[in-house]
Amino acid sequence: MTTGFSLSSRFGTQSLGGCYAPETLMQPLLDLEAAFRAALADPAFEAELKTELRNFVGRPTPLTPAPRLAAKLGLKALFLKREDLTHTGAHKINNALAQAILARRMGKTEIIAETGAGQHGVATAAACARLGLACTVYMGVTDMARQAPNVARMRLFGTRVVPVEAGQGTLKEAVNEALRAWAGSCDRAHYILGSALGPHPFPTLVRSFQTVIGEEARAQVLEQSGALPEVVLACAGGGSNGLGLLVPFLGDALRRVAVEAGGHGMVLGEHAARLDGGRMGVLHGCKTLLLQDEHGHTAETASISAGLDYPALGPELAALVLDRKVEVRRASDDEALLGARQLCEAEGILPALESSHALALLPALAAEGVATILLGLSGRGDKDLSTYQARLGI
Amino acid sequence: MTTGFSLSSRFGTQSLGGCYAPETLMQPLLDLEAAFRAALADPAFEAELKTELRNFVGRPTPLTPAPRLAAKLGLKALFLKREDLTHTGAHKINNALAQAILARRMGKTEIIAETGAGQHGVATAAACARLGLACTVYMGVTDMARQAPNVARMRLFGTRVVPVEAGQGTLKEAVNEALRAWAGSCDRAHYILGSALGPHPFPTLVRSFQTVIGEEARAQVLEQSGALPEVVLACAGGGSNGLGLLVPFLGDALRRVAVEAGGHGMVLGEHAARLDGGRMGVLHGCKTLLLQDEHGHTAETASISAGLDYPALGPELAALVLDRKVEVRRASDDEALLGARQLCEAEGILPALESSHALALLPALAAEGVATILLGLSGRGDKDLSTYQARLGI
Amino acid sequence: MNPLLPFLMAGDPSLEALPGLLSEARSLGIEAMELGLPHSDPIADGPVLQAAAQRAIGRGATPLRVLEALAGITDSPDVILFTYLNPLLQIGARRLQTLLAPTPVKALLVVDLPFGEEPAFEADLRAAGYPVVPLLAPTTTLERARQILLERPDPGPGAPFAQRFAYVVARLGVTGTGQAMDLGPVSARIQQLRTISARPLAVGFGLSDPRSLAAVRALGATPVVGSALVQELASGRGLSDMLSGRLVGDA
Amino acid sequence: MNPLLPFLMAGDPSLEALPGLLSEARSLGIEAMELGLPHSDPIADGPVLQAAAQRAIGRGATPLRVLEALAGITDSPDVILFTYLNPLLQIGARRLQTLLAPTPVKALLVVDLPFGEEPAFEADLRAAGYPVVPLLAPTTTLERARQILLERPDPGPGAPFAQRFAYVVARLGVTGTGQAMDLGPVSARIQQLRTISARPLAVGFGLSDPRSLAAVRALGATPVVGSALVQELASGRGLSDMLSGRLVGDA
Ligand SMILES: Cc1ncc(COP(=O)(O)O)c(C=O)c1O
Ligand SMILES: Cc1ncc(COP(=O)(O)O)c(C=O)c1O
Repeated sequence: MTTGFSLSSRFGTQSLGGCYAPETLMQPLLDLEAAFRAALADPAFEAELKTELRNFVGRPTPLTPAPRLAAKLGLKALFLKREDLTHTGAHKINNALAQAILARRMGKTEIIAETGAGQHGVATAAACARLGLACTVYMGVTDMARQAPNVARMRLFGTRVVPVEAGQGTLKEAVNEALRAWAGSCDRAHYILGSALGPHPFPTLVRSFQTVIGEEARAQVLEQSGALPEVVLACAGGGSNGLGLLVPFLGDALRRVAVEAGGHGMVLGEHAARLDGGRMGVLHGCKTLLLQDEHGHTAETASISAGLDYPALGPELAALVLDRKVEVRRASDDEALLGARQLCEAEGILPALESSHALALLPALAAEGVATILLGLSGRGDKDLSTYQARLGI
Repeated sequence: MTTGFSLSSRFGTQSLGGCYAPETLMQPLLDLEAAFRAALADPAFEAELKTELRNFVGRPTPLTPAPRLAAKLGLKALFLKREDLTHTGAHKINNALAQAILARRMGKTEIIAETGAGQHGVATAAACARLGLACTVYMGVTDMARQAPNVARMRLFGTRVVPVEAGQGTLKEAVNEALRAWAGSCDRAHYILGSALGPHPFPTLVRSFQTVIGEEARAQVLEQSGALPEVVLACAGGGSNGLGLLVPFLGDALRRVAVEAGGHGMVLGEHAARLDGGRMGVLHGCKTLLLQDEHGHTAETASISAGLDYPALGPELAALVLDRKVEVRRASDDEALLGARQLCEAEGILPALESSHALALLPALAAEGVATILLGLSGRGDKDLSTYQARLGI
Repeated sequence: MNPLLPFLMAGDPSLEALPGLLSEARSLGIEAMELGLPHSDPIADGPVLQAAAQRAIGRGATPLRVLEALAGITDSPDVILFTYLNPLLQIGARRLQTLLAPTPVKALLVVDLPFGEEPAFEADLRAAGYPVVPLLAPTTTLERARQILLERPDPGPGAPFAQRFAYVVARLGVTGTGQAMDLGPVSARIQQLRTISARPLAVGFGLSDPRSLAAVRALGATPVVGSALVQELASGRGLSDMLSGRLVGDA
Repeated sequence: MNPLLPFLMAGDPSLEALPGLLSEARSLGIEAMELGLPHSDPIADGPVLQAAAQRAIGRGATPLRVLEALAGITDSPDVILFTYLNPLLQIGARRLQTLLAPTPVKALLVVDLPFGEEPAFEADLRAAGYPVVPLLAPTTTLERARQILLERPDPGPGAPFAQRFAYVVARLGVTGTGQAMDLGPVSARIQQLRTISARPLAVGFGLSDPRSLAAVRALGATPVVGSALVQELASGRGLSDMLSGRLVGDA
C-alpha cells in the first residue's frame, strides 16, 4: 500500500489541483496513482493500450483540412483534428478505455462513471463491455433528457444508467453521485472520471491519456502543411480534450486557445465561462476556477451543450490559463449553433455541440488576422440532432 | 462523346447486369463510364480520392478482433472490419465520395441520390457539402420515419430531402424517383447510386470504389493473425459492402458468405431474401435475382433493416452466388436483433441493423464448425437506436 | 402522315372499357395508338401515368389480363404496347408471341430496353411481327441515333406506321410533366434527324394543347398525347371529345 | 467518555430553532455535537443529509447566517462544525476566526480536507483554537492512520472532547444509509487503532438504534448519530425525546 503521492498533484504558479477528497477515497486514490505509475512503466500496458487504440478506437484519427470553410471565413488554412471519428464518437474514449484497462490491471471488477453529454458514459460503457467489466453510470436527469440517444447506447452496452435528480440534473450532480457511489464500493470498483478534474491523480491521469490527440495532430499538421498553425483551438468543459490537444503544443511559439460555454448571457447562472466568471475554489476534490456564489456554493450554469456546463475548469487547464500559456475565450449558444451549421454546410461534418463552441470562435480569430488554425473537433453531433433540429429549424 | 461501353457490363455465366435504361439516360451512362475509365487512368484522381479517404473519411478503418464475442459463440477468432468508424458511419461514404469527386471532374454541379437506411443519403450529403455540390436525396416516407436521424443529418448538410410517397415508401421507390429526377436533369446532374445495382456502369463503379474494404481487411487480418479466416461474411442489401469486402478474397480458398434479410417470415412479402425467393428479372436498369410476383411486378419486401429491404440483389453479387463463388444465407429480424445485442454487450460496439444480419449468422457458422471469421461491420447503429429500444425493450 | 398518336393506360379506367375506347379512337380516324401496360416500377413515367398504372394494377390489370382483354379485338387502331421490360421477360418471347397474335398490337415500345441488351428476345419478337420502337432522346447523339435506327430498322413503306416510326422524346425528364413547350429545339431536332432518316417520327413527352400538336404536325411529325389524355379520361371526359379537339388546330 | 455525539444540520428545521436545540442538547448532558453547515455539493452525504442541506439552503442558511445564529450562544454543547472546504476557503482563515470567536464552535470537521492539502489554512485555524478533526475511514491503512493522527494531534486531556477525538468512519459509503450494522469489524478496528493512539474515538456513519449505540459505547468509543436524528427532527419529533432514548441501552 502506498502512503503518499509520488506525482505532483499541483499545477502552475497558483498550485491548483490537489486532492481534496473524503478520507474514504484517499487510499483508493493513492492506490490509483501507484497503479498508474506502474502501468506507465510497464511496456505491456502501453502495448495493450496502443493496440486497443488502433484496433478498437480507430487511432490515429485523421487531420482533415477544411478548405471550403477556411475560404468562407477568410482563413488561409484550417485543420480539424477528428476525434469525432473515434469509436463512440468523441475523444472521451481515449481516457475511458485507458482507465478501464488500468482498472482491470488493478483487479477491479466494477466501474463507476459520471456523464454529462453522455459521451463519456457511452465511451465508458463501451470500454467496459469490451473488457468485461460491470458498469454503472450516473447521469443528471436534465442531461438524460437532452442526450437521450446516449442513454440508449449505454443501456445497449449493458451499462446501468442511474438518473440523478438533484440540483440542475446535470454533470456536477452526476459527479457528486458518482463520488458517493465510489465511496461505497471503492474496495471493488474503480471510478472512471471523464475529464481532467477531480482529486489527484485524476486530472493527471486523464490528461496523460488524452495527449495522444495533440501528439498525433502536431505530427499530422507538420506532415500536411510543413508548418505549425498560428493558433491551436479547442473547447473546454472540464478540459480533457483541451489539454489533450494543447499540451503537446506548449513548447511551440503559437497561440493556444480554449473556448468556454458562453451560454445565453453574462450573468452568473447564464453561462459556464469560468475564467471571467469564476473564483478560485474547491469542488469535487480539486482547487481551480469555479463558478460559485458569495457563500462558496457552486453556482448554477447554463449552456446549450451538456458537455460544457460544468462549473469548474479543470485545474491544469486553469493553471495554464492563469499562467498565460493558454488563452480562454467564450462562445454563446447561438454562436455555437452557427459554427455547427457552417461546418455542416461547408465540409459535410456534423460537430458535437461542444466542439461547435470552438468552431464559433473562428470568425473572431480570422478578424484578428489569424491565417492558420488547428481545431480540435472533439466529437460528433449525432447526439445533438434534436437540439440542432429545434434550434436551427431543420 | 462515347457511343458504346468499353467495360464489360455483364457478370457471370448467366450474364447478369447490363444496362436496361431509358434512352434519355443512355448517353449520361456512356459518359459516366468514359469519365470513370479516364479517372481510373489518371493518377490525380487516385491521389485525390486516396487523400480524401484518409483525411476526411478516416481510412484505413481498423480491423477489430472481437475475442469476447468469439469466446461466447465458441469461435477461435472473430475479426470485425470497422466501416462503422468511417465518417458518417457506414461504408456508403467510400462510394459516395468517390462518385462526387468523379462528378465534379465531369463538370456536374448537382447531385441526385436515393437512400434507404439514410446512410447513403447522409454520405452523399456530406460528400456534396465537402465538394460544394448541390444535393437532392430521394427517400421513401417509411424510411424517413424509421431513419429520422439521418434525415436531419442530410438537411444539416444542406441537402434537400424529397419524400417519396409511392408504394411501400422504401428504397425501391426512392430509386424510381431518383432515376426520374436524373432523366430530367442529366445535363447538369450526376446520379450517385448507393449500391452495386442499377444500369451499367453503376454496379462496376460502386463495387470498384468499395473493394478498398476487402483490400484493407485482407492485409489487416494477415498482419494480425498471420492467416486468412475460414469465412468472410457480410450482409447484402444491394450488395455494395458485400462485394467490397468479398471480392478481394475471391482468389482465396475460403468461404465467402453474404447474408440477406429474412424479415419475419418465409412468404413473399415477408422478407428480402432474393436467392431463394427471387427469379431472374430486370429492375432499375439491370438483370438480376429479383423478388417479383408472377406478373413481373416487383414484390413488396419486409425487413427490420431499411438498408436490406431492396427487392433485388445487385447483379455482380448475384452472379457470384449463382456461380457458387459466394454463399447466401438469411437472417431474420429477430436473429439480427439478437446479434446486435450480443455484440453490444460483449464488445461495446453498436452495429447498424444491416450489419446485425451478418452478426446473426455467427452462431450457425460456429455450429458448422467454423473457427475463424472475418465479418464486415458495414455501419454503426446510432441511426437504429429507436428500433433497438423498441424491440429490445431498452 | 398520322395526325395523332394517343396514349391510354390499359385498365384505367377499366379493362372492360378498353374495347370501346379503341373502337371510338378508330372511328375518329386514329391510325395507331400507344397502350400502356401498367407496371409496378414505371421509372420513366411522371405522376399522372404512375397513378394511372397504380389504379389499373389495383383493379387487376395484370399483363396477362390486358392481353386477354385485347384478344380478338379488330375494331381498333394499331396498338403499340408501351411497357417496361420485366413483365415481358417473365412471359417470355415465345409465349408473348402467342398471346399477342389475336390482338391489335403491332409493335412494342419497351421503355427500358436499349438496343443490344436483349438481342435474341428482341429479334424473336421482331421476326414474329412485333418490332421494338426506336426511341431518340434529347441526350441521344446523332451518331447514336443513326445506330439506334439501324438496330431497329424501318420495315419500309409497306408496313404500318406503328411498326415504322421512331419516337422522338421531346425533352429531358419523365412523361407528362410538360408545360407549354418551346418547340424550337424540337424543330431543330427533327430537321437534324431528317438528315439521317426518312422514316415517320412521333414526338412525345409533355404535349397536350391543340396548338402544340398542330405545331408538331407542321414539322411533319406525329404528336403523342399521353398524360393529358389519361388525366382527362380519369376525370370522366369522353375520348371522342378529347381527341377530336386535338385532331385539328393551327401551329 | 462522551456517551453520544449527535449531528444536526444547521438551518433544518430553521436557524431560529438552533439556540433552543443546542440548549436542549446540553440539558440532556450532551458534551459535544456536530453541526452541519449546509453545502451545495455534499459529496460525502447520503440522501437524508443532502435533503436537509437543500432545505436549509432554501431557507437562507448560508455559512455566514449560520455563524451569526451561533454567535453569543453559551448554553450549548461544544460544537464541531461539520463542513466542506469551499465555503470556509471563501470566507478565509482570518475572517473565519473572527466569525467563530463568539460561537460555541470548538473544532472543524472538514469532510474534503485531507491533511496536507491546505497546511497554512489548517495551521492558522488550529492556532486560533479550531483544530480540524482527524477522520479515519475503513480504507485508511494503519500506517496512514498514524500519520493522520500525527498531523492532527491530540491537544491532550486538558482540551475538550471536541478538540481531541478522532472520527472513525464505520463503513464504506456516505452518511446515513446504514441499516443494522455488523459491529464486528468496528470492534476490530477500534482495537487496532487503540494500538497506535489513546485519544478519544467517535464512531459514525449509519448508527441509529439504541442497541448499536450502546455497543459502540461498550467498545469505549462515542457513537455518532446523524441522519436518523435529522430525519426524525424533520418529521417533527422533539430532540429530548430522540436523544434520551439513545443515551441509554444495552449492547
Ligand atoms: C464531444 C465533447 N467535447 C468536449 C467535451 C467537454 O469535455 P472536456 O473539456 O473534458 O473535453 C465533452 C464532454 O462531454 C464532449 O462530449
Ligand atoms: C450500414 C449498412 N450496411 C449495409 C447496407 C446494405 O447495402 P449494401 O448491400 O449496398 O452494402 C446499408 C444500406 O443502406 C447500410 O446502411
